[in-house]
Amino acid sequence: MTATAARPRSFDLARAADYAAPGALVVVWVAFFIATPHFLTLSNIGDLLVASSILAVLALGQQFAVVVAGIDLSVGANLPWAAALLGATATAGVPLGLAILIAIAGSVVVGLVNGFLVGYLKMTDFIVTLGSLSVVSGITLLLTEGNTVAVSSSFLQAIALDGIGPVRWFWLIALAAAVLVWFTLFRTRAGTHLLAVGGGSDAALGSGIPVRRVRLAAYAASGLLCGVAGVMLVARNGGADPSLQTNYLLSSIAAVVLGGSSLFGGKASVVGSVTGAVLLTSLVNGFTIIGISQYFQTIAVGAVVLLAALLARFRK
Amino acid sequence: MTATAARPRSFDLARAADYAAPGALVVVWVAFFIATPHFLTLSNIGDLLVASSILAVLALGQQFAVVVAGIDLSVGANLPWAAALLGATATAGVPLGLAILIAIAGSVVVGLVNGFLVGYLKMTDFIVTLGSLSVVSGITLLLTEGNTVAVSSSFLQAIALDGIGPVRWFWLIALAAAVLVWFTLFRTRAGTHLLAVGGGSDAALGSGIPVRRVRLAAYAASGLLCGVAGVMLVARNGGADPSLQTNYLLSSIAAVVLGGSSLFGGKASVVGSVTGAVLLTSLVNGFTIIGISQYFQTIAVGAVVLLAALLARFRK
Amino acid sequence: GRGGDDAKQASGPKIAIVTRNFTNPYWAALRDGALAEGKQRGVEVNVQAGTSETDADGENAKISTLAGQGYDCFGVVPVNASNVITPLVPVARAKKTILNLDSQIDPAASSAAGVSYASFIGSDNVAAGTLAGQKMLTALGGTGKVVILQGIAGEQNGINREKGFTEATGGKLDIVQRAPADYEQDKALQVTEAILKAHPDITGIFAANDTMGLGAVQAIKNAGLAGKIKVISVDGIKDALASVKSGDLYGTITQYPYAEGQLAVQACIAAHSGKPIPQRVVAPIAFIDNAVVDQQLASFPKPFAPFDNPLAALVAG
Amino acid sequence: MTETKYLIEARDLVKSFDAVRALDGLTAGFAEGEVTAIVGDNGAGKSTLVRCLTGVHPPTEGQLLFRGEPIRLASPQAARDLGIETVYQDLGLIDDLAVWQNLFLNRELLRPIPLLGVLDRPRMIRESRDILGGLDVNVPSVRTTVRRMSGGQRQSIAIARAVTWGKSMVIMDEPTAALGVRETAAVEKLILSLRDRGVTVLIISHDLEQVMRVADTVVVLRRGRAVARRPVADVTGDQLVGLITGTLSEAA
Amino acid sequence: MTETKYLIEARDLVKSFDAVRALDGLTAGFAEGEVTAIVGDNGAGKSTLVRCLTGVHPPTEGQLLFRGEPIRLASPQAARDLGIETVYQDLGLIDDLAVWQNLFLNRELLRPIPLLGVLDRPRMIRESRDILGGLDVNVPSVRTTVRRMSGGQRQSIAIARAVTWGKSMVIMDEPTAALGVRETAAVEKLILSLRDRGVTVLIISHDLEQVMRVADTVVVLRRGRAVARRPVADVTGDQLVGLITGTLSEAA
Ligand SMILES: Nc1ncnc2c1ncn2[C@@H]1O[C@H](COP(=O)(O)OP(=O)(O)OP(=O)(O)O)[C@@H](O)[C@H]1O
Ligand SMILES: Nc1ncnc2c1ncn2[C@@H]1O[C@H](COP(=O)(O)OP(=O)(O)OP(=O)(O)O)[C@@H](O)[C@H]1O
Ligand SMILES: O[C@@H]1[C@@H](O)[C@H](O)OC[C@H]1O
Ligand SMILES: [Mg+2]
Ligand SMILES: [Mg+2]
Repeated sequence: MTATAARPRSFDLARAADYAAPGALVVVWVAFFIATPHFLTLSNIGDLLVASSILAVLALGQQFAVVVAGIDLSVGANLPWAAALLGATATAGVPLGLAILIAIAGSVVVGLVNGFLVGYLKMTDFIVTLGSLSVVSGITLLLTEGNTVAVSSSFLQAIALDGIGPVRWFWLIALAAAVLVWFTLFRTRAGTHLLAVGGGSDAALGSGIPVRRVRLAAYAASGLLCGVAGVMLVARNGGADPSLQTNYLLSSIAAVVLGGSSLFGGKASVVGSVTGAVLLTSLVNGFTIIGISQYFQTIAVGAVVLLAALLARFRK
Repeated sequence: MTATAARPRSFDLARAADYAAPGALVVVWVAFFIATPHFLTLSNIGDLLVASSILAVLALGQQFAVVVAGIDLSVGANLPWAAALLGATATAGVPLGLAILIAIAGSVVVGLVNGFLVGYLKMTDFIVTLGSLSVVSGITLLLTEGNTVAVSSSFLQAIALDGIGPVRWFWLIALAAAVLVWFTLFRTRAGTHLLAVGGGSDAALGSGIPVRRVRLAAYAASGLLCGVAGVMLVARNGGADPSLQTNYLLSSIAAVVLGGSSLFGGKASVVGSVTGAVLLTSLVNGFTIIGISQYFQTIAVGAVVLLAALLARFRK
Repeated sequence: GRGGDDAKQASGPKIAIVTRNFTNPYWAALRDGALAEGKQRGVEVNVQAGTSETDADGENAKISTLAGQGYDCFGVVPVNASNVITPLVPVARAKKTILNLDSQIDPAASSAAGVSYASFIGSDNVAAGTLAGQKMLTALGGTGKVVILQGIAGEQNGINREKGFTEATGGKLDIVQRAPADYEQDKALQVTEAILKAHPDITGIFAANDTMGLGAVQAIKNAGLAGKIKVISVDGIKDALASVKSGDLYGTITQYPYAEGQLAVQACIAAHSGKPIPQRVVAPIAFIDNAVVDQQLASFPKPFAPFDNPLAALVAG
Repeated sequence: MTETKYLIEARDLVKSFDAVRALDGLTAGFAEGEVTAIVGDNGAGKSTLVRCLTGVHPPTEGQLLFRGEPIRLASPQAARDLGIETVYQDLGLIDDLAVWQNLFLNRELLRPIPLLGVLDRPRMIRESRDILGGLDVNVPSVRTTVRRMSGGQRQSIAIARAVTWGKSMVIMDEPTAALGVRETAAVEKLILSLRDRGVTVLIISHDLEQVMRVADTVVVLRRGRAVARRPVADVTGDQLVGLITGTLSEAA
Repeated sequence: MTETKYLIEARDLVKSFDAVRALDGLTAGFAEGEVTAIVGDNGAGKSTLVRCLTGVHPPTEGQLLFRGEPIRLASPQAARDLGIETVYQDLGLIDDLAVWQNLFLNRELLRPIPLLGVLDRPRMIRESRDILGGLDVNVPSVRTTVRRMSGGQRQSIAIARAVTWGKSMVIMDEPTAALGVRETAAVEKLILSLRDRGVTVLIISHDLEQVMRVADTVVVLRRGRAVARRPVADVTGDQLVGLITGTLSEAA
């Protein structure tokens, strides 16, 4: 008997996870829509998506670490590091384009170091990236002496505010990142190897995949996207804040996990991660518009995260 | 041929991990001893161990979540929650002993909820505890209206400062917790089941172990120890601060991982986790005494964490 | 003196100062002021900190560590009203001088624990909030809708500032929303954006610190409402001054942490030489708007206007 | 069929996984005190049947009877409570636990201290050595974790565990697949001695000669259904192959 | 021994794991173009030998020769580069990847776009169907992940992969342990056709009849040493059993 060819594609369970986060997002949006007329307006959703873009790009980076069964805690420091590099170089008179490249390169270096320690020295991902979180944060503070650095560039400001017609640049950056990551993971050989290393590193090694190099690449990719997010952060805030971004760190992992990826590796969902990022950002946005108080907002955000996870759990 | 009986015990690889963190600790202590005469004094080591106790108890709790291949992020909020409960009840005139029990019970409840969601509803540990981190933090803030509650109890203060002769109460509490956790994990049936569930939940289920209940118990135990740590925190801080303790959250996981436990579950090292906690605390203490600047301190702490992990990696 | 011998007096006190963190420019300025003053007066000053605004126990560990290291004088900025009391007990028992810096430590709990402070040197955060409220009233012509951006939940200085602002504007300004932004620029930006959707008609924002103020200003610019909404925040960090100068931020209440740091060192020296120091030294606060920002920038991080320093005479020479 | 007394019986069992019907209306009984072999192609549904019989999977449709009474097995523990022990195809060992811990998993021997559940480690270690010694199993030490053991060593441990605890029935899913000649012979001897002790045995095997050697009855599965049930004495190896592949057909 | 031309040869190989010497001075050669079977008790060191031959484990001591030349296999990729493919005892499949992805793992077919490494998915899916069809393997769909496949289905996929890519040598560690009658016959046919194509085959098996059916030469391992090497034609099953268990002894 030969392999039965024609099974409906929908059987592919791994893909179902892609639709849990979007489902939760729809529920949340509808709830906010019912609660306030100010939520589902073109302008608010536009801004909301812009606000989500940074977290989305960060989550896409985190996705690389997670897919090889790792975790990248260093984003909490790598993000302000890229921002500070951009701030410091731009302030020192380096042409903006070059400054942006330096910032991104700086983040890639952090990713490479993480990847080297995890991949080649086989150190535990959690500790490696926690250690580099601390080291990089210290270096950033040294660089800036703890001060925020203002970067007034009309180019960066335009990126944060403008777009092509109604389509904002930030959306396009996040979209481009998502498409690229999706393509890399699911349509290239490198992606297959990332999934294989995360799914079973012994088996991957046995098939000749250079497991160490693949791990290195995963963390480097996380660093790269973190650098891009850092530049976006500067564009949006008009400057660089050197302090640790624990929020972004936890949220980036949360977005990936809400999106349906397993922290045990081997599975990835690009749509999921991006939607996870939009979902988390929507909560802050929606609850702020509704105007619920500080303490209740904290409770509500947590409760919705739990509900979304529950929804994801009971997906088909 | 019958099972060869007499193999040297040292072959038991799992135990080797126990000695990596102590090894790193010795190296760090010796380094500080060489750097400054003020480090390895009786009084400083005494204080250092007191300062480590809260983190150690917290790490022992985290150990339970980690051993079942989980993670408990909620400690960041559960800790202030216990503290706030103690503060609120003590202020309201509840006798101190009862107030302490209420505080610990409150933390156990958080653990039970986490455990229910993870064990029975099979939701992802990371998201569940991240969600409850937020929810519990909000409830704590509501309870205290955001204010710090001073608890001036000479009993609690004595616990934080005094002891039996040179032996401080805090050490004894941490030691008792460690012995209990060690005994539970390695000398009771419950412990075997925890290790089994973490080592392979399908196999554990197949052997009839009530996997869901074991997971529930793991998170409840994490909550319990978190409650104890919360009471210690109040004793040491003279009151309850309702704000989120992200530091403790990351450090408790770091201590467990530095101690040699795998985040993929099934392995535990009590000695390791406690030493991990002492190690992390020693770094801050030592660098403070040496008086290196804060930013360099941040870098140095990260670097030493990386080195310790490297050492653990190259253990026998 | 407190049994201090003359030789020690000549060498000056060893001073330890512990604050919350150095990632907030505010505390970095306090450190710089203390270190500069120590250098100028030739005394040893060690400034340490925890890791965040709410790292109560991290700060405690620093105090405990330093307590055993032979410092003569401790200046402590608490994270909250009670966290530093217990670790200070051994310091008090050793009869070292303790100064309470910046934020008030609970007096009742302190005396119950046997800890007393030679002096409180700090600014009044309720007063800062009140001043901000008054300036906001003036800026808006006495009426209008405003929003408050709150700091990290549970952080006491922010709570006090909010309180002062609310009292000062009560019955006059309509506070349409109090929104948490965690002392973070990016979060303040995001939150302000959302608020502008629900309340496009607000004319003022009070941010509990400058970092959030900068985020709010950015959101207002992004929404094309520059000039229509006045933002006042607290701290007087350099970036905020620059923003005031460029006309984005309406004003900032500067609290001079740098001066606080200097005062702390002066108080330690005075106490060490046995001079009685005042129970309470209120560090200056000032409202910096476009009118005085140049002066302030010129004298940064010191106050641009002289203030009444009761310690100056004690350490003169 | 004659009126055999079944220990456990499946009626019209269906088990679907999404689009796949692994069991498709299977009816079969396993006679008390006998050795029954289940044979069938890869993917025929043998392991799925085992998992239904032992409470791992709830069946999508159909019924199970134990000693003639309808039962619902809510969990593997429920099956264990009936005295049914299983060697799963994936063995069900915990890699990071020692051999003795795996042998006594969820059957831990406790010290006579009430409530605390304190392990009697020396006794379990001692008894583990006896159990493995009795089964002729060659492992470096019962104190070693099973992680790096050879395929055969692992299988032997899993079998030893089931045999030790199975009171009414022992189910083995391809128990000798990874075993050497000598170990295989030992397991076969064991199966017969289980039967002599009155324990019902269910064994899945692709080795038809083994089936002929140890089983009393053979049940043939094809595509999720039981297509034949025959006393081993009445069937030849070639006939079995025909029944498995479907070239020979018969109502169950 | 006559002067056989060995494709790969192990000389005085030692492999220790802490206290355990899994290989203890093993010397054996595998003749080019022949089917060699390795037999031995559980724990004799067969899988460890395979892992040394394929670059997974660096040997503790001793030497490997490939076509008479000393080699060091730094990684599994190095063995693959020599045209050696392996079916490991644990199969080496990635559970969350689809059947076709596993078949083409690290052998992905790419579209003719330079540098990017873009997968040619349709072609790999198509060829996967052909490969499995040719081997008579019954899987629900090549697009399904292998996670929930039956033991036999998984083994078939692993074998199909090795056979497809093995140019000079295919090593199979107990390849038919989980296979049904029909599938086993298919694999045995395959082994013979590999030999006909000039591919050297190394097969580990506990099924001595199978060994007699497919192998040219049999190597017996006992406690980490090769204790005998015999042409299959010259040996009986009983003799083999004797060599394995050690009741019959002979220098290799
Ligand atoms: N959990 C599951 N999810 C999806 N499909 C499954 C699952 N378990 C089994 N299947 C499918 O059900 C069918 C029967 O599988 P089963 O494991 O029962 O076969 P088997 O008869 O034991 O085969 P083998 O002899 O190869 O072990 C197979 O097609 C398999 O892919
Ligand atoms: N990675 C390892 N770490 C420790 N011990 C090992 C490791 N791999 C194998 N061993 C030990 O080496 C010995 C030989 O194992 P190996 O897997 O080579 O046996 P085998 O001949 O393949 O047995 P089987 O027929 O059961 O598969 C066994 O005692 C096993 O426990
Ligand atoms: O910036 C703030 C500072 O002004 C205050 O005193 O404490 C809280 C800080 O975040
Ligand atoms: Mg099966
Ligand atoms: Mg083997």
